[in-house]
Amino acid sequence: MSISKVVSGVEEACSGVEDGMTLMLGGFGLCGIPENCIEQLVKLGVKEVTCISNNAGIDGFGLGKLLSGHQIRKMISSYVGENEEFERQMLSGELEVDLIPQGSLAERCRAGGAGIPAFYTPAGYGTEVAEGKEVREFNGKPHILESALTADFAFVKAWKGDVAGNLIFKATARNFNPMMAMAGKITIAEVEELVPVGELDPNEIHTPGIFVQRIFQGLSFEKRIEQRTVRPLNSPS
Amino acid sequence: MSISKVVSGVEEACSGVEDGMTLMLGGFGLCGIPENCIEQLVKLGVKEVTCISNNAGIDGFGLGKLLSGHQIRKMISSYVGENEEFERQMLSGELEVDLIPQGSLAERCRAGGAGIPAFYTPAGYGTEVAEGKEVREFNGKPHILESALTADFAFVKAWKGDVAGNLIFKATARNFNPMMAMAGKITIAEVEELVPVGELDPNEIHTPGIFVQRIFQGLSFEKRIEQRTVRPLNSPS
Amino acid sequence: MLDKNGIATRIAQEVRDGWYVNLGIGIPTLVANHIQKGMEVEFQSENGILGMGPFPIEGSEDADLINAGKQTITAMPGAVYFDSATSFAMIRGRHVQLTVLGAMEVSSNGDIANWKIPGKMVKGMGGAMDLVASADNIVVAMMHTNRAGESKLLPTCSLPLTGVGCVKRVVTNLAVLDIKDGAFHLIERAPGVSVQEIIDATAGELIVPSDVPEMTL
Amino acid sequence: MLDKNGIATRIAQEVRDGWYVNLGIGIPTLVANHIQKGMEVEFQSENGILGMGPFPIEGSEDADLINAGKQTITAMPGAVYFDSATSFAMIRGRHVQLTVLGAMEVSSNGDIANWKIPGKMVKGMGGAMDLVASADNIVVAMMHTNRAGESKLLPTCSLPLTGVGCVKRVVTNLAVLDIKDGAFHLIERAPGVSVQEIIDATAGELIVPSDVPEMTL
Repeated sequence: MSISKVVSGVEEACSGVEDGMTLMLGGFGLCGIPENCIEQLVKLGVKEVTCISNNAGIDGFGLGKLLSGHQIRKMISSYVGENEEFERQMLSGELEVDLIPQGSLAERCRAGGAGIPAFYTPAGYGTEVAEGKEVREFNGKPHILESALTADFAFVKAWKGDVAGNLIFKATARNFNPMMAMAGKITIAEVEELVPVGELDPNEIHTPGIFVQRIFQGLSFEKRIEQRTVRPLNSPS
Repeated sequence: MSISKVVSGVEEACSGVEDGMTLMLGGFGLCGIPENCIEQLVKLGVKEVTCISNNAGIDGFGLGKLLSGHQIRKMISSYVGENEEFERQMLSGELEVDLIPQGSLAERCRAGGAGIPAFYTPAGYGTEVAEGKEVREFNGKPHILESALTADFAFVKAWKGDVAGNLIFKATARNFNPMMAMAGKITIAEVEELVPVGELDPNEIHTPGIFVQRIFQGLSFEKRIEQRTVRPLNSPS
Repeated sequence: MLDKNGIATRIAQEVRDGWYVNLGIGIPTLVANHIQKGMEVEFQSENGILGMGPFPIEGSEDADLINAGKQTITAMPGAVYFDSATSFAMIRGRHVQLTVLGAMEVSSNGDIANWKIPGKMVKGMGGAMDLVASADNIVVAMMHTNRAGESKLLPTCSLPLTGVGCVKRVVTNLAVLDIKDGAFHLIERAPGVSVQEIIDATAGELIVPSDVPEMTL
Repeated sequence: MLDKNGIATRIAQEVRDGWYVNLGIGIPTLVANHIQKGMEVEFQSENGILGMGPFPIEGSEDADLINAGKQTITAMPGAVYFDSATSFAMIRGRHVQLTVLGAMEVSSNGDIANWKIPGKMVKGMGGAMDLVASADNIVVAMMHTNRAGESKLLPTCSLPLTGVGCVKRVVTNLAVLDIKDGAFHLIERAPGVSVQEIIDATAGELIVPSDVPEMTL
């Protein structure tokens, strides 16, 4: 009999999040971010948290909301443009920032979830990123040792999810969500559509429910677009 | 415009395989093995190959066929029971065998395809598997350093595949196939159903076509069952 | 004294609501049949399924749907398939709460040997080394003695190891034993088995409390 | 002298049939518009798509379908979506044949800087460090000089590096240059640009052959 992960809503989902914790948040830019949980974190007013997220949202949306409330002590990200308040807090020293290559960030989350404490990658060799890290040559090429990342809570956003916590993401909204789901001690999934067990094809699931501790039907997803680029009707592709 | 990977059949697919090469073969037991390509390797009579495969087939089927023709110099596997000829060749020293933990085998293939030359794992610490390998403690627990595996050719078997080389596997026939597809310098996919591009949902693909160099419609899949376990009709589940 | 199903029945009592469980080949596989009704438990098979169900109805078996013992199986509602790297990410990453596996030898410091008899039998470790290196709860299911009547609970393993210091609990046809501080601790006797029989069949150091309850099955 | 589209047109000539190509933000993105018709090429965007198509028809844009520049896009027939770990497995594992990206500075030994101006601008490296550390073919697309008129082709980079010794070719508004043996090698002039103009705009060591053909676009 499958293990139910359903909680009543975002309040129950986010219970237990405390000041000073390390949180992972899925998404790339504003695409595939856990909007409901971010709202709740703002409401809860948790402080001094470390956020692991590829980006930091934009001013006034996504993680930008936590930033403007000075709730974040440290960000671990790969790209933090598009956010003036972020830049201000970083340059003034209010916010600690650890910038790491995007591929290393993804792989470090996966490693954290997969019980691999460390691995070697060529990314960042010879740059600031390599400072203080072990360098070793493999096949005549220098690599640096990167360590696993885990989090007290991981917040992910999926398209469909079932009661057992199995998740399917849509298009490029998948991005960091599957790895962060693996790496959270407690992983919370908010989904656009929550379905009974048996409705998802077991062959089509992206994140197995074993990685998810709590799941709920998200509400009023805004799904904001950062760069709306279009071509006119009847234009050649 | 998508990149076509289609070849005419198993002969063209296996062209370029030479004596002494390292080959990866997907499958777990006889489930999800590249039957057509194995037949062709027997026909080609390539010798002294190193085979990386979780299992070694059974007497007279799967890799057992390459074994009985003494085509294999070395096997890299995790479990090789169910095969008397294998055991005979190994104990007599005709066949070199490198047994490694199943999870390390899967991860080493993935690492090979993902440009990660080495990683740490707790599996095998304190056992024969750790002999000659670096040991390092992380979080107070000893881990061993495992290196990436790659192959000159990787042979995988999928359920559906499209012209661009995108693959979908069925149920537990997925097993090692996706990681080996990543780790082959040339990856050959034989599929039960070859479809035009656009027929597979881009959200449901297990192995992106970028990892596949050649694809063809496989013929007369036997899909033998090793342990046929059933319960009678009307039995309680 | 327990038969194989008895051992499996006793091990099923170790399973807690909400746990993901990996069952090895042999006696461990039988544990699935003895889980308390209504309990939310999912079985992982390391070849790539979570939510493994019973054997298929005759005629509906599918060559593409097997467990780690290569047996044809079914999938329960809510099941999911995945590749071997993801499967061992679950195991190595400690997402599976309980591992039950067989053994040829277990030592009083928690070492386990179950994959090789030098010069005689080399089937390979399969997923066992990953499982024992990572699981928080490892229960060994085995006969207390081998076919020659020799104890399989030893001061040190004589066979090549599968893992070191990892086994927490052993359930045999004679007893339930915990391993801690370098010794076996007798926890329960199998029905009709005396403490002396267990002492006689255990080669490794055995701590016997004053009261050793009989299992309730 | 080339404009941005001119640079993109010239870089499109570097693309070979059957290649997977990653295009960075800015000028590199434009390369997609200039690929020779009928060529089998697929564009990878590191946020998780292979087979990226043009921008969507107005009104059909999807917040869940974007490229690494966060622009709404479409998917071509044969496209596939994947997670970020798989995306960088493709990149790190050298399955992508060509990477085109912008730069603030390039040095004559192939170093590149494009992610940080200390004390002023820190947007982060995004996927650039993974891309330059692994790609076999890295082409930099940029203006030859910055807004202050200073050369961006230097003996050594002054800004924090993105990667070391990795850039093979640079295409600017003035020229195509290869990097080898610690120097820039002038390969082609942009239409109407003299060799002397290129020499004047290049701060790093520049090797000029006796004949420097003009680009054919």
